[in-house]
Amino acid sequence: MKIFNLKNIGLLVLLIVAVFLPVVISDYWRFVLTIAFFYTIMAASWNLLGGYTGQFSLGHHTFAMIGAYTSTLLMQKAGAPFWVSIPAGILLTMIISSLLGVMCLRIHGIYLALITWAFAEVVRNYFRLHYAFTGGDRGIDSPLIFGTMKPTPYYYLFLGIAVLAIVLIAVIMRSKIGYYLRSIRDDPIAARSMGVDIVRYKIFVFMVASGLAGMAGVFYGHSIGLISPVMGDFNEMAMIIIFVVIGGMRTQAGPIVGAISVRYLMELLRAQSEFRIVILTAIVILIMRFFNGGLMELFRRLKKWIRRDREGPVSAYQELEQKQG
Amino acid sequence: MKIFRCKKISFIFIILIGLIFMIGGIAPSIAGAAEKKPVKIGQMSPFSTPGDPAAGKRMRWGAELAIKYINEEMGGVLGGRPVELIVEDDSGTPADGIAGYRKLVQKDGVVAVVGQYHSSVCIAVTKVANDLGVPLFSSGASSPKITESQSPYIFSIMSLTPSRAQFWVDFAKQMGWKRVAVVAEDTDYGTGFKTWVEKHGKEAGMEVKSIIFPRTISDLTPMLLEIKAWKPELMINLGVGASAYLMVKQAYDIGLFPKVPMLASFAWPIRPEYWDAVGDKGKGILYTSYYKPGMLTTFLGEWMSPRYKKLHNEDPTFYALNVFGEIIVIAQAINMAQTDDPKAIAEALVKWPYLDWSGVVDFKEPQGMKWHNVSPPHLVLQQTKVRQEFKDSKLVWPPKFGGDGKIE
Amino acid sequence: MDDRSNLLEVKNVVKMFGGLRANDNISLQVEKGEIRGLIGPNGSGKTTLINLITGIYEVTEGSIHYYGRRIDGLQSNVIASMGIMRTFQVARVWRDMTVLENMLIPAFTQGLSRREAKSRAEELLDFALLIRLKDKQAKSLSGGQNMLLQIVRGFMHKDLKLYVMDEPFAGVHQSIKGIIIESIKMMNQGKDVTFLIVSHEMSTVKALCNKVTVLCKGERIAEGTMEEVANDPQVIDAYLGG
Amino acid sequence: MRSLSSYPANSGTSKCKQKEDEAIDLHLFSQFLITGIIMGVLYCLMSMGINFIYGIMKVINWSMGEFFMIGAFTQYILLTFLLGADYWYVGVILSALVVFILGALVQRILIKPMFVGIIEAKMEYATIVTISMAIFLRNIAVAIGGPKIYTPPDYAGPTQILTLPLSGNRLVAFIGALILLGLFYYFIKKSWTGRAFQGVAQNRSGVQTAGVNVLKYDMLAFGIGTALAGAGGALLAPIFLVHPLCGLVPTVRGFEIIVIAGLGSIPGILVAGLSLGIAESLGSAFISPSFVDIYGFILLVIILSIKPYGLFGKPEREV
Repeated sequence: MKIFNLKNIGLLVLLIVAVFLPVVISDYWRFVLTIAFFYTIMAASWNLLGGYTGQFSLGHHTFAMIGAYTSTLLMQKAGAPFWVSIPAGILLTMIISSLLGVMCLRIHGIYLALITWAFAEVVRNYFRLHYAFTGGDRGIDSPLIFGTMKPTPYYYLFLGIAVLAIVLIAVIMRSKIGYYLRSIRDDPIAARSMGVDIVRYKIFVFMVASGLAGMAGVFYGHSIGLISPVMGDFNEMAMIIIFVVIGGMRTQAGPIVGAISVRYLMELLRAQSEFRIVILTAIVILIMRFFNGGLMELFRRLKKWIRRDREGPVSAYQELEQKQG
Repeated sequence: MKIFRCKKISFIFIILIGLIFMIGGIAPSIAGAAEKKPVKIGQMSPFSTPGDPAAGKRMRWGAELAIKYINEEMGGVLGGRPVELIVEDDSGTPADGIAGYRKLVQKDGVVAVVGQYHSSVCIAVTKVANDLGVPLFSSGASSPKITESQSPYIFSIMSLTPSRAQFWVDFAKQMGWKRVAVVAEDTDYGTGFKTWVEKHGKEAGMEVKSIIFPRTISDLTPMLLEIKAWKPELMINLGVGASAYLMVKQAYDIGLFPKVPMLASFAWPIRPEYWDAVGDKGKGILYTSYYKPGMLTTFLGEWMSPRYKKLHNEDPTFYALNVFGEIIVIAQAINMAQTDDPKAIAEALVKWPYLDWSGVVDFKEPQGMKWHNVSPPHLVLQQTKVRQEFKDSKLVWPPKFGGDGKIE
Repeated sequence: MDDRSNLLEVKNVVKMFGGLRANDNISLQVEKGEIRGLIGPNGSGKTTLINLITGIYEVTEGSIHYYGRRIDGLQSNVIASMGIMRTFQVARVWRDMTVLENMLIPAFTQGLSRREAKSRAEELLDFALLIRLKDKQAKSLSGGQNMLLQIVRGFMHKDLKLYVMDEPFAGVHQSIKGIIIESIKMMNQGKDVTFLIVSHEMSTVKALCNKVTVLCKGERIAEGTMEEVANDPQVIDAYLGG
Repeated sequence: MRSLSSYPANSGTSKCKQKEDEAIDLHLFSQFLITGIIMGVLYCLMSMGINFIYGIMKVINWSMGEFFMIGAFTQYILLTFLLGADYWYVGVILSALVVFILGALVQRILIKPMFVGIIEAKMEYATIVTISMAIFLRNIAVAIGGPKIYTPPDYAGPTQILTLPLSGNRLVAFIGALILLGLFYYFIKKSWTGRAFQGVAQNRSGVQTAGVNVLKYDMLAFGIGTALAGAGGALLAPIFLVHPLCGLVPTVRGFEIIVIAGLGSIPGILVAGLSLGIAESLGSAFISPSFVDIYGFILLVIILSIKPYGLFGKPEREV
């Protein structure tokens, strides 16, 4: 594959646009985009876990929360500096997620969803109820990593880690591991029979995805300035799913497109705040029901339509016959 | 910081303020400011989950009435410029709150933001307010941490947790109660009060037992059974919404209430929905209020209450009144500052006293949590009959407003 | 130890599902280089036995040996890496992956490099006449093509020793069946791969297998060449008497 | 009128007091136990619906709490505007019927495509769709129902069970839940339709080849499952009050119960429901009532680490 093909050039142009965008937009939009980048990481990493690997976790948001709280509490209660607390937060999420991953190994499908959901609820309740330590519902002040509330540095920070996360996920998906992960989702029994060590890769993907979520959460806390148990609310998980489904599940660009476009839409719909979540969930239901594939599928069909590539797929069987003939 | 409540003094004061306020309204029009561009005021409250949409909606009802009052009765601000309300949702999420505040300030160009309800959001937004310099009003967030930040742009007309807790402890002490039970929800509202009642109660030599329950609870019987076994002399109900009503109902069912008096943390027992929920079981409940009908409120409060009741079929809640009052205070401050520059308005807010629904507000800048905080007075009232109107409630405490210190 | 007699040895295996004995005291020996048929009426426990050998089920009693080493209780991916591949009755291909990707995974798990795996996969696909479909998703293939893909996928294992096939000829088109038989013969003679084939198609089994084992109601009732077995009264009884 | 407390000061010998405490504890304990059992049965109703739907369609309906909420709102509207307080039992039946129709419609429109070959990843589809539906319905209710909390009139006056003074509503709901569970059990075990359901639950494709229209049964099953939740909502309306989030706790408990019990097991539900109710009240009695939401989860984690598919659940045969 050539490095300078059209797709890569397009991505480079997008990146350059993203880097220079803050010059032309206001602080408000910079902040909105910062949050959108946070959700991009969450959505992309959940897509790796729930989309590609089929580990339908409903506790992904909780890892962001654990990361954010670990780092903040370390700084607030133990006086740790950033360079200790941030890696510690990410590390702890990876450890907890791999433990949860081990526990969930023996189960799959709907049980995994139920158990990760239960885990999320326990953690959220803990942070709410142990308020003397965690600040409870009021939340806890998280030291700002750049010492200011101005969004520009955080914009670049989140742009950086989002690109990092996306590249990491892209590398994983293009490596042999990526093949294994997809085979595990598609048919775990066949994968095992063909020699894929599904135990190992399930834990691996759980750890990587949750670690990415933890990283996003840690930086999220340090750029908002205050974290509260709302981070662990089930609504957050639903939002992640909404981003992924609207963008396009099991596509690499889907979560990115989904997170950014839906966050943008949500900002536009601020005036109808009571209905925006209603609208979004209605869109998700419609997409799932009638148009599986989300925005990326729409783009693909558009592209196909523009290229007038309307030749229907030759029946695979016919093709075989032709070859034989 | 302090409101003059004694009738004579405050009556004179109110007239005085009213005069200033009218002059303030007329002055710019005399100066001939001809532009009629609307002045925008923002309200940012929770309107969707995980926030508390019930609170947000009621505050919005108050805010809409305030805008109506300013445009119709006051004739706008700065000599006839109409006021426009821009409503934002913070969904109880700090990040959404920051985004909403930034949008209100940087996109819509509001001169002040009212309606903060969740303490977590309010604390986070205060940090941005420091940068952007647009006044932010906490209308329902009672954490002392908000005003302790001493930000020049944070204002709160709200009884803060420690002072209300102190008031309850004083009340219990005067009634001779030594064992006080606190049943509180796990929000900042509940846990904050639990902490402060325990602290002040201990100082007053009382025994305090407190139980925290999850906000979405539907069965409080286990907590209430434990409270019952502890044999309290007063029980403070720190629920909000459904859980508060459930607590009354279930306490009655297990024989805890009304044997043990129950004190509601704010004036929800005057709502019709309370009586729908609890029926006859709710008789005799004590509640905390900030004014009593018939007591002197300002003409603003008199104007607002009946209209609110007509529109929404219930008495205005404290938060609704509060948002109403705050917007009118902002309008006055705009007139006093004679500009729609937010920083000038913030300065004006501190410089002069203003009139809100209940009396005079005067933001002072002392050290600690009383920074820019105007705390209304506290009263304890009792519903002695089923479906008793607010105005017929029995005033129990304190004596300086005519409370006799007796409960039925 | 004699290598030939010991490639696969199933010793007194019992498998219980709840109260049901799916496999009852089955013993079986497969020699290296053999093409063994495994036949029997429906519900006689053939698929269960295959699932036991490949580690999908755990045996209740008894043991399974491969090259003298016990393999029951091992994870199926470990068993696969020892050189035992299998196919499923209903073709289990990865439907959302392309034909080529389907082929690559067994090679990757055995440590083949990307380039090696790809050239090998293309070679095999070419042989199986699937090469033109290599970039199509597996779910767009016909049932027979999926079965074929599933079978050649197993050949991607770099040192395949034993290939266990569950009904490879069921419901496939005549031309595809030809390719399958051809590939089995080629791998058996060229690469010395041993086959254990479950099938209902007596004529094919007869043409392909030198020895067959007959199961009925979870028990092994006969073993021998097709002619021997066909004349066994027990076997006739099993097929006719039901 | 009283202005001062009549509560006696702490006096008397310590021994005497200790004895008194013990007596109180026993009394308290029995009260906790009774509350636990009552709540346990009420939670069972909820999880029975989830479980039934799962049994037939292998779909978890995450929006069950919202059907509960719709049932409660329907009951409130019926009692306030149509029937009046005395005919609350008619209201319960009508609410269940309304929710049944709604549930069947939802199944027809959203869940059915799973079984006619349109949707590939079934579990994923069902989870995403029902979660979205839950949030959709909840926020619609917030927007329409507004901030108010509604309560239908009481069903019965206060009573007493053994040592526990109890509201009549709770007793009515308890008995109503038992009747509903009994009827449901009878329906499943004895009626022809019920047996067909059992068949579908055990072997879908087998029943289909035997000429039973499985899709029709799916629709019926979804309707019945949601109707159980709707009836629960109507029964519990005066206890849990009626507001957009009133279905939240019953759903959470419902899910805990089915995970503890293992999916697809009816007796398991009863055992798990009761043990959850009791665990909650015992946890409240001996540890702290604040963590009442967490006890169920702890029970769940303990049971899952011993039996990953729940007390009565079995892993499905995969090959």
